[in-house]
Amino acid sequence: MIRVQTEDFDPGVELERLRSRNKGQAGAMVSFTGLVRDMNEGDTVTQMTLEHYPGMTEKALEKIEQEANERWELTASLIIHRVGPLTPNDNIVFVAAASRHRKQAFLACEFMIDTLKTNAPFWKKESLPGGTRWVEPGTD
Amino acid sequence: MIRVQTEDFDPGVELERLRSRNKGQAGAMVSFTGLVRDMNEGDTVTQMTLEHYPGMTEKALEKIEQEANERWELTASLIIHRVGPLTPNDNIVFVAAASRHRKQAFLACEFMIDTLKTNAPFWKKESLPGGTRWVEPGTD
Amino acid sequence: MIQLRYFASLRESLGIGDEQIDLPDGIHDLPGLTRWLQDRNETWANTLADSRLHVAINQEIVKPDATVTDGDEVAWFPPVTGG
Amino acid sequence: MIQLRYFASLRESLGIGDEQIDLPDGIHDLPGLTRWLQDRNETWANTLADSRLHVAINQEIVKPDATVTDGDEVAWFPPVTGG
Repeated sequence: MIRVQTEDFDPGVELERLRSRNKGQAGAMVSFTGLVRDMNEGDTVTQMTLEHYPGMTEKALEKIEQEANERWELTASLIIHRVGPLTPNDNIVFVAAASRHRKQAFLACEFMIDTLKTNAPFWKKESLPGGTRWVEPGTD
Repeated sequence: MIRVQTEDFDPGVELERLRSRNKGQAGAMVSFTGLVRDMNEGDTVTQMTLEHYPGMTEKALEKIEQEANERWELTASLIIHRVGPLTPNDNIVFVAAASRHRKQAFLACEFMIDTLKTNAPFWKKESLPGGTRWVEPGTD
Repeated sequence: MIQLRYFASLRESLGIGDEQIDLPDGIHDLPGLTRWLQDRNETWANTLADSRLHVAINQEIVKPDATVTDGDEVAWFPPVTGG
Repeated sequence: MIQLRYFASLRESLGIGDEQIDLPDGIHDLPGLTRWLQDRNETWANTLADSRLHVAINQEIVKPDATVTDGDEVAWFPPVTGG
């Protein structure tokens, strides 16, 4: 399942949903939570705004999740990404994979977040004390 | 932090605690949750009992967490392991690592659960419809 | 008609997020369409000259020599930074 | 006195989880102590002969030739299966 939303999400609720759907089949759940950091490239970050490409974003996330499910045997998977204005320590992204085997869950979760970072149309703009700037790829 | 307990734990509460302690420093939290599976080696599992070596268990988990913190730059880490009787889909173990960088969080989390599986003195006994058996290493 | 979209720093540089235009006569591919837009003025010429830009047609990333057809949605954007 | 502990399948085979004994005369290392315990009867002889067993002294895994000293806690157990 994938979701793109302005509202916050609760990793605990999402993991519990994955677990209750699981009914004893999976032995392993791996999750990644991405948070807004208060520093980037040595500068204090006071706010961050996430822009995206509505429509293409959902397609890109669905494709990433589908590829993960083709490559690894997952019993469940999930990608949630927030958009809009965020402040330091806010949740940005949540990726989770459940599998019978832990190695598969780790590989799938890491693949989904790595691929999301390079393939999904999101852009971060930071507010610093001296103004705003678009985040450069690979710096955050 | 490490904990060995008979009570259940809530991965959401644990992740939220990690996040609230974090205060914007870490950009990445990775968690692993281990669950009781309802099948092992082709047999239906109705219950599982976790035995451990009190005292040595805590030392072993502390050593694993310490080594992870020496090898990777973590802002927080956590290992929780349950003992006693459990049923399918119950939480067994929770391992989490927070870091500025996601690769470090993934490596540390996977290292901790992999090392726990081979080094921490826990033993699983399964109840099957036909009786009980001790789990063989590497089968579950 | 084709739908053109610009995102993030590109949207800010061009001062526009999206527009609908008739597919210009004689334009059949991405290089042609990009040159046609660059002819608008120096800002467009410079902004679209950035070799790091990505282009999606109908919400799929395409190669630089992709074909453009009437009805397409064409989007330009800088490298993505989500996650 | 030394404290001896047995876990999991080993505890069940031996029918005992822990015991305190005086360090037997002439016993200074793990091979000696293990042989002394195996001399108790056939069950002990067979159960402690399993080459996959691990031994911890004072709650740290040790090598098969480790030294045993008065006051030690010595534990035998099968390969661990937690996580």
